[in-house]
Amino acid sequence: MKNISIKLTSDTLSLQECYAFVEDPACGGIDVFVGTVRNHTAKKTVNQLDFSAYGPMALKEMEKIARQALETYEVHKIAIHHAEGILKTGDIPVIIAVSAAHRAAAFEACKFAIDSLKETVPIWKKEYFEDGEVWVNAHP
Amino acid sequence: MKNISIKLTSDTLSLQECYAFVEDPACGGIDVFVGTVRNHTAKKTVNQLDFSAYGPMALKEMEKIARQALETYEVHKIAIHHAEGILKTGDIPVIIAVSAAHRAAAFEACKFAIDSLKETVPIWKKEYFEDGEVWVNAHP
Amino acid sequence: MQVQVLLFGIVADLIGKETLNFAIENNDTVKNLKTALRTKYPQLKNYSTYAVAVNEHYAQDDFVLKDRDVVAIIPPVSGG
Amino acid sequence: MQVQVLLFGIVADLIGKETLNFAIENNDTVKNLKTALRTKYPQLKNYSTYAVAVNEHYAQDDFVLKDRDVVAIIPPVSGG
Repeated sequence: MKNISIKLTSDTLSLQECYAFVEDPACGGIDVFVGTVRNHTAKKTVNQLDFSAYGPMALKEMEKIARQALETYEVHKIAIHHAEGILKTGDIPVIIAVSAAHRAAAFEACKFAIDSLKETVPIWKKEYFEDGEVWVNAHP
Repeated sequence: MKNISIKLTSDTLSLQECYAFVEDPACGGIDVFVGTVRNHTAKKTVNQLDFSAYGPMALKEMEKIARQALETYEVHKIAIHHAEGILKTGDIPVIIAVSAAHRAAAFEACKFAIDSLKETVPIWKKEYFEDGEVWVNAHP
Repeated sequence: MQVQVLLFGIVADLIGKETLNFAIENNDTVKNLKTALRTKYPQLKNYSTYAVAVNEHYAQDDFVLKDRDVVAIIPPVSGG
Repeated sequence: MQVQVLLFGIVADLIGKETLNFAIENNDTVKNLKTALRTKYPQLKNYSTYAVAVNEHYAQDDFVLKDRDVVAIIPPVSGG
Protein backbone atom coordinates (compact mmCIF):
# COMPACT_ATOMS: atom_id res chain seq x y z
CA MET A 1 0.00 0.00 0.00
CA LYS A 2 1.69 3.15 -1.13
CA ASN A 3 0.49 5.31 1.78
CA ILE A 4 1.89 2.96 4.38
CA SER A 5 5.49 2.07 5.24
CA ILE A 6 5.95 -0.71 7.78
CA LYS A 7 9.32 -1.99 8.89
CA LEU A 8 10.66 -4.34 11.57
CA THR A 9 14.42 -4.48 11.33
CA SER A 10 17.66 -5.07 13.16
CA ASP A 11 19.17 -2.13 11.25
CA THR A 12 19.30 1.37 12.73
CA LEU A 13 16.03 3.22 12.15
CA SER A 14 16.20 6.39 10.06
CA LEU A 15 14.28 9.53 10.95
CA GLN A 16 15.03 10.96 7.52
CA GLU A 17 13.69 7.85 5.78
CA CYS A 18 10.39 8.00 7.67
CA TYR A 19 10.10 11.74 7.03
CA ALA A 20 10.84 11.34 3.32
CA PHE A 21 8.25 8.57 3.00
CA VAL A 22 5.36 10.58 4.44
CA GLU A 23 6.32 13.95 2.90
CA ASP A 24 3.80 14.91 0.25
CA PRO A 25 3.01 18.06 -1.77
CA ALA A 26 -0.55 18.05 -0.41
CA CYS A 27 0.48 17.88 3.21
CA GLY A 28 0.88 20.88 5.48
CA GLY A 29 2.09 19.17 8.62
CA ILE A 30 4.04 16.10 9.64
CA ASP A 31 4.17 14.74 13.15
CA VAL A 32 6.94 12.33 14.02
CA PHE A 33 7.22 10.37 17.22
CA VAL A 34 10.62 8.89 18.00
CA GLY A 35 10.97 6.48 20.89
CA THR A 36 14.41 6.52 22.46
CA VAL A 37 16.08 4.24 24.97
CA ARG A 38 16.26 5.94 28.37
CA ASN A 39 19.22 5.47 30.66
CA HIS A 40 17.00 4.57 33.58
CA THR A 41 13.63 3.17 34.50
CA ALA A 42 11.97 3.63 37.87
CA LYS A 43 15.06 3.72 40.08
CA LYS A 44 17.45 1.55 38.13
CA THR A 45 20.10 2.32 35.56
CA VAL A 46 19.43 0.58 32.27
CA ASN A 47 22.47 -0.66 30.36
CA GLN A 48 20.68 -1.99 27.32
CA LEU A 49 17.38 -3.29 26.01
CA ASP A 50 16.77 -6.36 23.91
CA PHE A 51 13.72 -6.22 21.65
CA SER A 52 12.28 -9.45 20.36
CA ALA A 53 9.21 -9.82 18.19
CA TYR A 54 6.78 -12.33 16.78
CA GLY A 55 7.83 -10.96 13.42
CA PRO A 56 5.08 -11.93 10.94
CA MET A 57 2.31 -11.03 13.34
CA ALA A 58 4.02 -7.82 14.46
CA LEU A 59 4.13 -6.66 10.83
CA LYS A 60 0.43 -7.49 10.41
CA GLU A 61 -0.52 -5.63 13.58
CA MET A 62 1.59 -2.60 12.60
CA GLU A 63 -0.08 -2.56 9.20
CA LYS A 64 -3.49 -2.85 10.85
CA ILE A 65 -2.71 0.19 13.01
CA ALA A 66 -1.52 2.13 9.97
CA ARG A 67 -4.69 1.33 8.00
CA GLN A 68 -6.86 2.25 10.95
CA ALA A 69 -5.03 5.59 11.31
CA LEU A 70 -5.61 6.35 7.62
CA GLU A 71 -9.30 5.42 7.93
CA THR A 72 -9.94 7.27 11.19
CA TYR A 73 -8.01 10.51 10.73
CA GLU A 74 -7.64 12.93 7.83
CA VAL A 75 -4.05 11.94 7.16
CA HIS A 76 -2.15 11.19 3.96
CA LYS A 77 0.66 8.79 4.75
CA ILE A 78 2.05 6.93 7.71
CA ALA A 79 5.32 5.17 8.45
CA ILE A 80 5.72 2.79 11.40
CA HIS A 81 9.24 1.44 11.81
CA HIS A 82 10.37 -0.69 14.75
CA ALA A 83 13.79 -2.04 15.65
CA GLU A 84 14.70 -5.54 16.88
CA GLY A 85 17.69 -6.72 18.87
CA ILE A 86 19.99 -5.02 21.35
CA LEU A 87 19.61 -1.24 21.77
CA LYS A 88 21.52 1.08 24.06
CA THR A 89 20.80 4.48 25.60
CA GLY A 90 19.84 6.98 22.92
CA ASP A 91 19.13 4.28 20.32
CA ILE A 92 15.76 4.36 18.60
CA PRO A 93 13.32 1.45 19.04
CA VAL A 94 10.45 3.06 17.13
CA ILE A 95 9.65 5.87 14.72
CA ILE A 96 6.13 6.82 13.66
CA ALA A 97 5.63 9.58 11.09
CA VAL A 98 2.29 10.88 9.85
CA SER A 99 1.54 13.54 7.24
CA ALA A 100 -1.70 15.46 6.95
CA ALA A 101 -3.14 18.58 5.35
CA HIS A 102 -3.77 19.97 8.83
CA ARG A 103 -1.67 19.49 11.91
CA ALA A 104 -4.33 18.40 14.40
CA ALA A 105 -4.99 15.21 12.46
CA ALA A 106 -1.26 14.47 12.21
CA PHE A 107 -0.84 14.76 15.98
CA GLU A 108 -3.90 12.65 16.74
CA ALA A 109 -3.04 9.88 14.29
CA CYS A 110 0.56 9.72 15.48
CA LYS A 111 -0.51 9.49 19.11
CA PHE A 112 -3.11 6.84 18.20
CA ALA A 113 -0.47 4.80 16.37
CA ILE A 114 2.13 4.76 19.15
CA ASP A 115 -0.52 4.11 21.84
CA SER A 116 -1.92 1.20 19.78
CA LEU A 117 1.53 -0.18 19.02
CA LYS A 118 2.29 -0.37 22.72
CA GLU A 119 -0.94 -2.28 23.31
CA THR A 120 -1.21 -4.77 20.48
CA VAL A 121 1.99 -5.29 18.52
CA PRO A 122 3.74 -8.49 19.67
CA ILE A 123 7.13 -7.06 20.52
CA TRP A 124 8.78 -7.48 23.90
CA LYS A 125 11.69 -5.78 25.54
CA LYS A 126 13.98 -7.07 28.20
CA GLU A 127 15.80 -4.50 30.31
CA TYR A 128 19.36 -5.24 31.39
CA PHE A 129 20.59 -3.64 34.61
CA GLU A 130 23.88 -3.89 36.45
CA ASP A 131 22.44 -6.68 38.57
CA GLY A 132 20.06 -8.54 36.33
CA GLU A 133 17.41 -8.39 33.68
CA VAL A 134 13.65 -8.21 33.44
CA TRP A 135 10.92 -8.53 30.81
CA VAL A 136 9.15 -5.18 30.77
CA ASN A 137 5.40 -5.31 31.55
CA ALA A 138 5.62 -9.04 32.15
CA HIS A 139 3.52 -8.71 35.32
CA PRO A 140 1.26 -5.78 34.67
CA MET B 1 19.39 28.45 27.94
CA LYS B 2 20.74 25.03 27.26
CA ASN B 3 17.36 23.30 27.15
CA ILE B 4 16.03 25.64 24.48
CA SER B 5 17.08 26.09 20.86
CA ILE B 6 15.44 28.98 19.01
CA LYS B 7 16.18 29.87 15.43
CA LEU B 8 14.77 32.21 12.77
CA THR B 9 16.73 31.82 9.59
CA SER B 10 16.71 32.10 5.82
CA ASP B 11 18.69 28.84 5.66
CA THR B 12 16.99 25.49 5.14
CA LEU B 13 15.75 24.07 8.43
CA SER B 14 17.22 20.75 9.54
CA LEU B 15 15.11 17.98 11.06
CA GLN B 16 18.28 16.20 12.14
CA GLU B 17 19.60 19.32 13.89
CA CYS B 18 16.39 19.75 15.90
CA TYR B 19 16.32 16.07 16.76
CA ALA B 20 19.97 16.06 17.84
CA PHE B 21 19.42 19.12 20.03
CA VAL B 22 16.56 17.62 22.04
CA GLU B 23 17.91 14.06 22.20
CA ASP B 24 18.94 13.22 25.74
CA PRO B 25 19.91 10.05 27.64
CA ALA B 26 17.07 10.64 30.11
CA CYS B 27 14.39 10.98 27.47
CA GLY B 28 12.19 8.14 26.31
CA GLY B 29 10.24 9.92 23.62
CA ILE B 30 10.65 12.77 21.19
CA ASP B 31 7.81 14.39 19.30
CA VAL B 32 8.67 16.46 16.27
CA PHE B 33 6.24 18.61 14.34
CA VAL B 34 7.35 19.68 10.87
CA GLY B 35 5.30 22.26 9.00
CA THR B 36 5.51 21.86 5.23
CA VAL B 37 4.39 24.08 2.37
CA ARG B 38 1.26 22.64 0.74
CA ASN B 39 0.68 22.89 -2.99
CA HIS B 40 -2.80 24.31 -2.51
CA THR B 41 -4.98 26.23 -0.09
CA ALA B 42 -8.76 26.23 -0.20
CA LYS B 43 -9.28 25.90 -3.96
CA LYS B 44 -6.18 27.57 -5.30
CA THR B 45 -2.79 26.26 -6.34
CA VAL B 46 0.03 27.81 -4.35
CA ASN B 47 3.27 28.47 -6.19
CA GLN B 48 5.28 29.77 -3.30
CA LEU B 49 5.09 31.41 0.09
CA ASP B 50 7.05 34.35 1.37
CA PHE B 51 7.61 34.44 5.13
CA SER B 52 8.50 37.73 6.76
CA ALA B 53 9.03 38.34 10.44
CA TYR B 54 9.48 41.02 13.04
CA GLY B 55 12.72 39.28 13.82
CA PRO B 56 13.75 40.40 17.32
CA MET B 57 10.23 40.10 18.68
CA ALA B 58 9.62 36.79 16.92
CA LEU B 59 12.69 35.34 18.64
CA LYS B 60 11.47 36.65 22.02
CA GLU B 61 8.01 35.17 21.52
CA MET B 62 9.43 31.83 20.38
CA GLU B 63 11.64 31.73 23.46
CA LYS B 64 8.65 32.62 25.64
CA ILE B 65 6.71 29.68 24.19
CA ALA B 66 9.66 27.35 24.76
CA ARG B 67 10.05 28.44 28.40
CA GLN B 68 6.32 28.06 28.97
CA ALA B 69 6.41 24.55 27.47
CA LEU B 70 9.27 23.57 29.81
CA GLU B 71 7.41 25.02 32.80
CA THR B 72 4.01 23.53 31.96
CA TYR B 73 4.88 20.03 30.77
CA GLU B 74 7.27 17.35 32.02
CA VAL B 75 9.65 17.80 29.12
CA HIS B 76 13.43 18.03 28.91
CA LYS B 77 14.37 20.07 25.86
CA ILE B 78 12.66 21.96 23.09
CA ALA B 79 13.76 23.32 19.72
CA ILE B 80 11.67 25.85 17.79
CA HIS B 81 13.13 26.72 14.40
CA HIS B 82 11.36 28.91 11.84
CA ALA B 83 12.34 29.86 8.29
CA GLU B 84 12.15 33.27 6.62
CA GLY B 85 11.93 34.18 2.94
CA ILE B 86 10.60 32.39 -0.11
CA LEU B 87 9.57 28.75 0.35
CA LYS B 88 8.13 26.38 -2.22
CA THR B 89 5.98 23.25 -2.04
CA GLY B 90 7.55 20.69 0.29
CA ASP B 91 9.86 23.23 1.92
CA ILE B 92 9.81 23.49 5.70
CA PRO B 93 8.68 26.72 7.39
CA VAL B 94 8.81 25.38 10.93
CA ILE B 95 10.16 22.54 13.03
CA ILE B 96 9.35 21.98 16.68
CA ALA B 97 10.99 19.12 18.57
CA VAL B 98 10.36 18.19 22.19
CA SER B 99 11.94 15.46 24.30
CA ALA B 100 10.44 13.98 27.44
CA ALA B 101 10.75 10.97 29.71
CA HIS B 102 7.22 9.96 28.72
CA ARG B 103 5.56 10.40 25.38
CA ALA B 104 2.28 12.03 26.45
CA ALA B 105 4.13 15.13 27.68
CA ALA B 106 6.17 15.34 24.48
CA PHE B 107 3.02 15.29 22.34
CA GLU B 108 1.23 17.85 24.48
CA ALA B 109 4.14 20.27 24.67
CA CYS B 110 4.79 20.03 20.94
CA LYS B 111 1.14 20.71 20.14
CA PHE B 112 1.10 23.59 22.62
CA ALA B 113 4.19 25.10 21.01
CA ILE B 114 2.96 25.01 17.42
CA ASP B 115 -0.52 26.22 18.41
CA SER B 116 1.00 29.11 20.36
CA LEU B 117 3.46 29.95 17.59
CA LYS B 118 0.60 30.32 15.16
CA GLU B 119 -1.16 32.70 17.54
CA THR B 120 1.51 34.96 18.90
CA VAL B 121 4.79 34.88 16.99
CA PRO B 122 5.02 37.89 14.65
CA ILE B 123 5.65 36.07 11.39
CA TRP B 124 3.51 36.54 8.30
CA LYS B 125 3.19 34.59 5.12
CA LYS B 126 2.10 35.77 1.72
CA GLU B 127 0.74 33.14 -0.65
CA TYR B 128 1.54 33.49 -4.34
CA PHE B 129 -0.95 31.99 -6.81
CA GLU B 130 -1.00 31.93 -10.62
CA ASP B 131 -3.16 35.04 -10.56
CA GLY B 132 -2.03 37.03 -7.57
CA GLU B 133 -0.95 37.03 -3.99
CA VAL B 134 -2.51 37.36 -0.57
CA TRP B 135 -1.42 37.80 3.02
CA VAL B 136 -2.65 34.75 4.89
CA ASN B 137 -5.06 35.46 7.79
CA ALA B 138 -4.98 39.17 7.01
CA HIS B 139 -8.76 39.42 7.33
CA PRO B 140 -9.67 36.76 9.85
CA MET C 1 -4.96 -33.20 16.10
CA GLN C 2 -1.90 -31.21 16.84
CA VAL C 3 -1.07 -27.52 17.07
CA GLN C 4 2.25 -25.75 17.11
CA VAL C 5 2.66 -23.42 20.08
CA LEU C 6 5.03 -20.46 19.86
CA LEU C 7 6.34 -18.97 23.10
CA PHE C 8 7.66 -15.44 23.58
CA GLY C 9 9.12 -13.21 26.24
CA ILE C 10 8.71 -14.29 29.82
CA VAL C 11 6.65 -17.36 28.86
CA ALA C 12 9.48 -18.69 26.71
CA ASP C 13 11.79 -18.16 29.70
CA LEU C 14 9.40 -19.87 32.13
CA ILE C 15 8.96 -22.93 29.92
CA GLY C 16 12.52 -22.91 28.59
CA LYS C 17 11.50 -23.40 24.98
CA GLU C 18 10.36 -21.27 22.06
CA THR C 19 8.11 -23.79 20.32
CA LEU C 20 6.06 -26.80 21.40
CA ASN C 21 3.98 -29.32 19.54
CA PHE C 22 0.82 -29.92 21.47
CA ALA C 23 -1.86 -32.56 20.99
CA ILE C 24 -5.45 -31.33 21.19
CA GLU C 25 -8.92 -32.86 20.82
CA ASN C 26 -11.48 -32.08 18.15
CA ASN C 27 -13.25 -28.81 18.91
CA ASP C 28 -10.76 -27.87 21.60
CA THR C 29 -10.84 -24.14 22.23
CA VAL C 30 -8.10 -21.68 23.08
CA LYS C 31 -9.32 -21.92 26.66
CA ASN C 32 -8.87 -25.71 26.67
CA LEU C 33 -5.36 -25.27 25.35
CA LYS C 34 -4.51 -22.72 28.06
CA THR C 35 -5.73 -25.16 30.72
CA ALA C 36 -3.73 -28.00 29.21
CA LEU C 37 -0.60 -25.84 29.09
CA ARG C 38 -0.99 -24.89 32.73
CA THR C 39 -1.34 -28.57 33.65
CA LYS C 40 1.72 -29.61 31.70
CA TYR C 41 3.83 -26.58 32.75
CA PRO C 42 3.02 -25.80 36.40
CA GLN C 43 5.40 -22.86 36.25
CA LEU C 44 2.62 -21.04 34.33
CA LYS C 45 0.14 -21.44 37.17
CA ASN C 46 0.77 -17.99 38.61
CA TYR C 47 0.94 -16.52 35.19
CA SER C 48 -2.35 -16.08 33.36
CA THR C 49 -2.19 -12.62 31.84
CA TYR C 50 -1.12 -13.65 28.38
CA ALA C 51 -3.11 -13.26 25.17
CA VAL C 52 -3.27 -15.85 22.43
CA ALA C 53 -2.94 -15.52 18.68
CA VAL C 54 -3.95 -18.22 16.23
CA ASN C 55 -2.28 -18.08 12.83
CA GLU C 56 -1.02 -14.55 13.57
CA HIS C 57 -4.35 -13.08 14.67
CA TYR C 58 -5.48 -12.47 18.23
CA ALA C 59 -8.06 -15.09 19.31
CA GLN C 60 -10.45 -15.18 22.26
CA ASP C 61 -10.91 -18.04 24.71
CA ASP C 62 -13.87 -19.48 22.80
CA PHE C 63 -11.98 -19.72 19.52
CA VAL C 64 -12.06 -23.32 18.22
CA LEU C 65 -8.70 -24.72 17.13
CA LYS C 66 -8.05 -26.78 14.02
CA ASP C 67 -5.33 -29.28 13.25
CA ARG C 68 -2.00 -27.63 12.46
CA ASP C 69 -3.01 -24.21 13.75
CA VAL C 70 -0.10 -22.08 14.89
CA VAL C 71 -0.88 -20.78 18.36
CA ALA C 72 1.22 -17.99 19.83
CA ILE C 73 1.34 -17.24 23.53
CA ILE C 74 1.57 -13.45 23.79
CA PRO C 75 2.66 -12.07 27.17
CA PRO C 76 1.93 -8.36 27.74
CA VAL C 77 3.70 -6.56 24.92
CA SER C 78 6.29 -3.84 25.55
CA GLY C 79 7.38 -2.54 22.17
CA GLY C 80 7.99 1.10 21.37
CA MET D 1 7.38 63.20 21.85
CA GLN D 2 7.89 60.84 19.01
CA VAL D 3 7.58 57.12 18.49
CA GLN D 4 8.86 54.92 15.72
CA VAL D 5 6.13 52.80 14.15
CA LEU D 6 7.05 49.52 12.42
CA LEU D 7 4.61 48.14 9.85
CA PHE D 8 4.33 44.52 8.76
CA GLY D 9 2.39 42.34 6.39
CA ILE D 10 -0.81 43.73 4.97
CA VAL D 11 -0.52 46.96 6.98
CA ALA D 12 2.86 47.72 5.41
CA ASP D 13 1.24 47.12 2.01
CA LEU D 14 -1.78 49.32 2.80
CA ILE D 15 0.37 52.23 3.98
CA GLY D 16 3.15 51.63 1.50
CA LYS D 17 5.91 51.95 4.08
CA GLU D 18 7.67 49.77 6.63
CA THR D 19 8.49 52.42 9.20
CA LEU D 20 7.00 55.76 10.24
CA ASN D 21 8.02 58.39 12.73
CA PHE D 22 4.95 59.55 14.55
CA ALA D 23 4.48 62.49 16.90
CA ILE D 24 2.48 61.77 20.05
CA GLU D 25 1.39 63.74 23.14
CA ASN D 26 2.45 63.10 26.74
CA ASN D 27 0.53 60.17 28.20
CA ASP D 28 -0.81 59.11 24.81
CA THR D 29 -1.91 55.50 24.90
CA VAL D 30 -1.70 52.77 22.31
CA LYS D 31 -5.39 53.45 21.65
CA ASN D 32 -4.68 57.14 20.92
CA LEU D 33 -1.95 56.12 18.51
CA LYS D 34 -4.27 53.73 16.70
CA THR D 35 -6.85 56.48 16.30
CA ALA D 36 -4.22 58.92 15.01
CA LEU D 37 -2.94 56.33 12.53
CA ARG D 38 -6.46 55.74 11.21
CA THR D 39 -6.94 59.47 10.77
CA LYS D 40 -3.66 59.92 8.92
CA TYR D 41 -4.02 56.73 6.85
CA PRO D 42 -7.70 56.37 5.89
CA GLN D 43 -6.87 53.11 4.12
CA LEU D 44 -6.66 51.56 7.62
CA LYS D 45 -10.27 52.53 8.41
CA ASN D 46 -11.70 49.15 7.46
CA TYR D 47 -8.82 47.39 9.06
CA SER D 48 -8.77 47.27 12.82
CA THR D 49 -7.85 43.70 13.67
CA TYR D 50 -4.18 44.32 14.33
CA ALA D 51 -2.34 43.94 17.62
CA VAL D 52 0.34 46.30 18.86
CA ALA D 53 3.72 45.64 20.38
CA VAL D 54 5.77 48.24 22.21
CA ASN D 55 9.50 47.61 22.38
CA GLU D 56 8.97 44.02 21.21
CA HIS D 57 6.26 43.12 23.73
CA TYR D 58 2.55 42.92 23.08
CA ALA D 59 0.76 45.95 24.60
CA GLN D 60 -2.93 46.58 25.30
CA ASP D 61 -4.90 49.68 24.27
CA ASP D 62 -4.42 51.36 27.67
CA PHE D 63 -0.62 51.07 27.56
CA VAL D 64 0.96 54.54 27.94
CA LEU D 65 3.65 55.37 25.39
CA LYS D 66 6.95 57.08 26.12
CA ASP D 67 9.22 59.13 23.91
CA ARG D 68 11.23 56.98 21.48
CA ASP D 69 9.16 53.84 22.06
CA VAL D 70 9.22 51.45 19.13
CA VAL D 71 5.65 50.55 18.29
CA ALA D 72 4.97 47.61 15.98
CA ILE D 73 1.68 47.16 14.18
CA ILE D 74 1.06 43.40 14.17
CA PRO D 75 -1.58 42.16 11.72
CA PRO D 76 -2.89 38.63 12.40
CA VAL D 77 0.14 36.40 12.34
CA SER D 78 0.44 33.42 9.99
CA GLY D 79 3.73 31.74 10.75
CA GLY D 80 4.22 28.01 10.91
